[in-house]
Amino acid sequence: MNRSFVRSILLLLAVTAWAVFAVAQDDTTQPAPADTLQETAPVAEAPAPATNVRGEDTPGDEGGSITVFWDQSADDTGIDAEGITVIGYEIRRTIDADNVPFHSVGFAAPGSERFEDATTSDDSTYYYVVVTASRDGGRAESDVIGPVQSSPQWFNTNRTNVFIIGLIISAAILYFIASARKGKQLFIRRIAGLEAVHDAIGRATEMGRPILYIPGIQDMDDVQTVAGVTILGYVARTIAEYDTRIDVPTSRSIVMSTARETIKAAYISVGRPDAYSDDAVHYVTDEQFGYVAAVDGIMVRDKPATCFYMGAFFAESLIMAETGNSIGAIQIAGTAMPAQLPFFVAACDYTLIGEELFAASAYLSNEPKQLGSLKGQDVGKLVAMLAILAGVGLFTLAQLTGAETINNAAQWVQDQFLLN
Amino acid sequence: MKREIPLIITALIGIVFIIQFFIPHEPFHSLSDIFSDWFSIIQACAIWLGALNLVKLSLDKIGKQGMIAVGSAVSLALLVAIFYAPGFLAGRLPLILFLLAFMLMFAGQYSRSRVKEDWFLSVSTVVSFVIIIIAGFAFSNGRQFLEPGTRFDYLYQYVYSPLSATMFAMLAFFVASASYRAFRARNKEATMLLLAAFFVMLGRVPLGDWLTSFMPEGARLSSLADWVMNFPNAAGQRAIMIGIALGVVSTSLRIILGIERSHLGGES
Amino acid sequence: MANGETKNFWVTLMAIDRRVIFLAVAIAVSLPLFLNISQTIYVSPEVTDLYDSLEKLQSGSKVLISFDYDPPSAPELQPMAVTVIEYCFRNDLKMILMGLWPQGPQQANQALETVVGEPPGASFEFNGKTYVYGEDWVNLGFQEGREFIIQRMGSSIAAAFPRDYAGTPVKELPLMRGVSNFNNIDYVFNLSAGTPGTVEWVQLAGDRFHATIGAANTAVQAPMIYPYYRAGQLTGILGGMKGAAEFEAVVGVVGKGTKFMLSQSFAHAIVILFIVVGNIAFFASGRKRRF
Amino acid sequence: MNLRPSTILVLVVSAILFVLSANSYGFALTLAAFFTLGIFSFLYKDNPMYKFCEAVFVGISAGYWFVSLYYQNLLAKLIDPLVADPVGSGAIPYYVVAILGIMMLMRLVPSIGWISRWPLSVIVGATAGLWFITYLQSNAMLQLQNTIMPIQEYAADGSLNWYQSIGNLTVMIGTITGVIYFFFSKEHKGAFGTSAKVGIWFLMITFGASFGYTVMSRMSLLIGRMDFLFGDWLQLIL
Repeated sequence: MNRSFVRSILLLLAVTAWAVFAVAQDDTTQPAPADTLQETAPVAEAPAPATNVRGEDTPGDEGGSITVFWDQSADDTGIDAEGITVIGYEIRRTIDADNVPFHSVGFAAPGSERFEDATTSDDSTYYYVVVTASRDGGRAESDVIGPVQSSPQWFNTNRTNVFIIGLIISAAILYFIASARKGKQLFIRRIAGLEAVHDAIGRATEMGRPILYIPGIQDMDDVQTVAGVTILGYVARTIAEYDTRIDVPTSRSIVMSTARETIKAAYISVGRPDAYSDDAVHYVTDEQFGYVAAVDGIMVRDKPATCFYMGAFFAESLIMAETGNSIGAIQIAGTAMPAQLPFFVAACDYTLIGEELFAASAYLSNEPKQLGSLKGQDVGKLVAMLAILAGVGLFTLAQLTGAETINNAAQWVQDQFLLN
Repeated sequence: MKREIPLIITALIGIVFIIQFFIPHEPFHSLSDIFSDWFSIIQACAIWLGALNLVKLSLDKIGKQGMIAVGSAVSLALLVAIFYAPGFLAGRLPLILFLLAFMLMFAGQYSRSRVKEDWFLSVSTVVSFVIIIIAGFAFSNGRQFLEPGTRFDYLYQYVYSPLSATMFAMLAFFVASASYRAFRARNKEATMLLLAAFFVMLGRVPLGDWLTSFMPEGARLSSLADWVMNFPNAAGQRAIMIGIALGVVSTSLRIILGIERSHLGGES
Repeated sequence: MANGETKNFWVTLMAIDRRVIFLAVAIAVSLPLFLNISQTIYVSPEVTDLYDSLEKLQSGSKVLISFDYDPPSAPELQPMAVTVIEYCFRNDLKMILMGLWPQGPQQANQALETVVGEPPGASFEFNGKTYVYGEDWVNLGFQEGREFIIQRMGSSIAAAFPRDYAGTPVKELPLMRGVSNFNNIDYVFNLSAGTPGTVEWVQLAGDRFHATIGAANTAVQAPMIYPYYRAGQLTGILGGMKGAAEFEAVVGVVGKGTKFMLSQSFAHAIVILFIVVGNIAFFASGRKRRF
Repeated sequence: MNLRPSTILVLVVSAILFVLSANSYGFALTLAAFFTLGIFSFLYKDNPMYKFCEAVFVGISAGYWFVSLYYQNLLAKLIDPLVADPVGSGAIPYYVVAILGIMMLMRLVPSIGWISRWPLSVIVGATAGLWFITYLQSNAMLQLQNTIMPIQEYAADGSLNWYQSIGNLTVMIGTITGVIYFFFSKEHKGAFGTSAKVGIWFLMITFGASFGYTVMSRMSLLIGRMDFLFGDWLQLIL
């Protein structure tokens, strides 16, 4: 049994102790006041009732919900209208129209024509009535409708379009991954800034100074960290050949172990496993500013010739880039955080913008899964561009010509991306 | 065991969340609710892990002298705690257990003092951590620990708030010095960035309208800034959003299908 | 020779100690705090839209206010929080306060205190009316779980927040009795400084559960949020301190947002000055790009 | 650091105990001001006071999360339900997640740290599943749907609304060229290359706007601190 194990057991012991402690403290519970539901007696002139009331099971849900539809009251003509002003609709329901009084389940604003009652039980049937209320206290009941029953569905048909689009993109990604794995060469365009990676490492070697590599401050579940660590693998292969020193401070312990394994693999792949040391990667702290302070300290002390920032960054981006600038390091950054990109673009020598970070990681790693995904994503982008061109073109044409069919076609294109 | 089970868990939970969106029927709804609660609890444990890691790391740095220092600080705090709350010993046994465990940890570290540098800072870190924990668990009315006036709230308002707010406020100075030294019209792209920044910065304060007050209402800097935000900015953000969305979709897919395994710690 | 001297001047200017810049910023920001110059605040459409959407709520409507920020972002967001709470009191809207950031509920309490003038306690008088905790407002506290909390609230708010911030079971609060999920919430107002924040509220509460959302954002976040507003996923945006000042202007309160705008003007002016001087020095010194 | 450890110990402990015991408002403000100035002192140069404040900050914030999460999350969501019903079938998920949570903490022990991959995979799987849908619908589909609109827009009186129409055209061109810039399957040459070039301009304008907003944000934070120092603490601003 090592010491750290004993320590952890003690900690757990303490945690359990708290649990018991805090639960033992009794809670003061307040008595609940009675439900107040006021009934307003119709004193004023009643508005026209809502007509054509329908009720049906809310489609595409998990049950427990009925949607009530109606046509607006004839007096529902806006809040500033002359005469009777409708201030809303009260939806009331009962389980037995003859024997049990109706009770309110909610209100709908003036001008609305539907209400979703999400408090039903799938086991009983309900009767509804829609009460139109006017500002002066007048009320008018619609016809009673029912029985209506709610039930769960097996597929939410409102979301068919999301399903199909998701399926198309997934299929494209999987297809390209499979073909890349079969050895098919997939073309990826040159990415400006990637050549600079090589030069920057060369510069550090010439100057005999270390390289600082920051894989962002997020954990391994963030896509950007994954890309950052992949690019680290490429950088590590190059430095293993040149014998340059690299320093990778991380803010997450899982990133630390992943980065260590990545660098180790790189040293092995160039045939120098003996030159690898775990010291290159070290965990600092999870705390954002504690981490930045430590990294700044490293920069000022070690004066790295080159700094890489590849991953997810927040406010610390500027502090790092500004400190790196002040020590005269070559800086290459890559992130998909839009708010931090301006600082990297302005303060670093090269910046991989947004998705370029992922593309660079695919390009450098040459892994089929990454290259294939990138291709699949490009299919998605192609669909997006075509949809915009087609939709906007058709809409504009429809407006110029006034043709109904073109407008319908444009509407169809647009509806494919509608959410329900 | 080390790899297969995590892969199965990932796939199972990921698929439930996707299916639940399309199939409202049970059991997917309840399953996704349970998994949401799990997420919340495990995430809390992960943050606890971060805090404990920090303490562990600081303890590693503290060394022999620091151990005595922190150990005594904790005992002293305990003594004061007893002094402040006479009923403390009776009602707060678990906390004392925790403190004892803590001190045992120090004792464990005591024998293997290594790095000596920065020990003072590490001591400060650990002591602050312990202080706020004691304040939160023993002196802040249990569950009502957030009520104004508790010790915990006190530490929040007068120590935590100023520290974190000032840390962020320092960025104002860095922004200024970065704009002086780094924001250069080096090429066409950088120039466009600068111009957009220029208009937005002026347009978002009354100063901008004051400078262009000779112009008609709709052509002042604030309207220009609004236009830039609503159209070119929205277009650029949309391009980035669409790109990132596709990136997230493909990575999620790879993770769920077990093609992407880097979160499990490297390949192989 | 003269040429050489000018060059030297620009080179010196470029290498100026950054502490000089720091000092200039500190003065530019502090000085206006002591001045009293009134500025006309132009209200942008996104703020008007947000205000209009709030105006549509009838008295008694339930507004969920999520405080997703911490003290560092308070200078920007706290004035908005104070204004929206005051608005809710004035218009008799019921408030459900919560936070996806741990510090959120405490910021909520501080904002209430600013509006009421004293710690709110279990009940208080405001504008001659008595407000009672649990009936007129509740503070649900904080829950860890990022967007999964919103997802959970979509099926049951009481499951996502079993107890309020003081440990009272949420089911025992009268205000929460008729509230099971987003169907019973009339408006969601989100004060956000990052992740989790507005993006998550839009993606889940808005797009999935059809809640009406208004967003108050730090200025850093705002540009990312504009596309959602353009696309109608948000009723409006309050962006940064300017947004706070505009919101105060439409609601008709004079708060910190308005007060700080002068400092903001000065600060922007000095940053612009730095950029201009920096660029002049850069070109005048004839420095080439460094690679 | 030439101070003897014991001296510093006494200083630190007494200072912090003072914090715990004193509730006086004036003292509290001075304490807050001390930490504010301590951090700002870094702007002059790195110094022990800044380092101390930094160390306190790291410890306090870790402890803050620790306490908050315990009461609001672990106690309310895990322990309460278990105490209320420790044997029913509804308790099973809570036992499972309790075990997963403990597995997470096992990372503190390097030799069995790998077990934390189990709870980690719950986090990763749930995030992947939820994001797959939310990003697809909110960031891709809805944004597309809203880019698809007629370019020309008419005012109420039937005349062309130039402001809006030019804006719509800009949004369309900017979105398409921006997406082209992020298109990796084709070399940026010819008309495609030109479009990509236009795309990068839009991106730069976007970054410029973000930058302008960020400056605004950061300056607000500083204004907030200055207001605290001169207003709340020194009471110089009325």
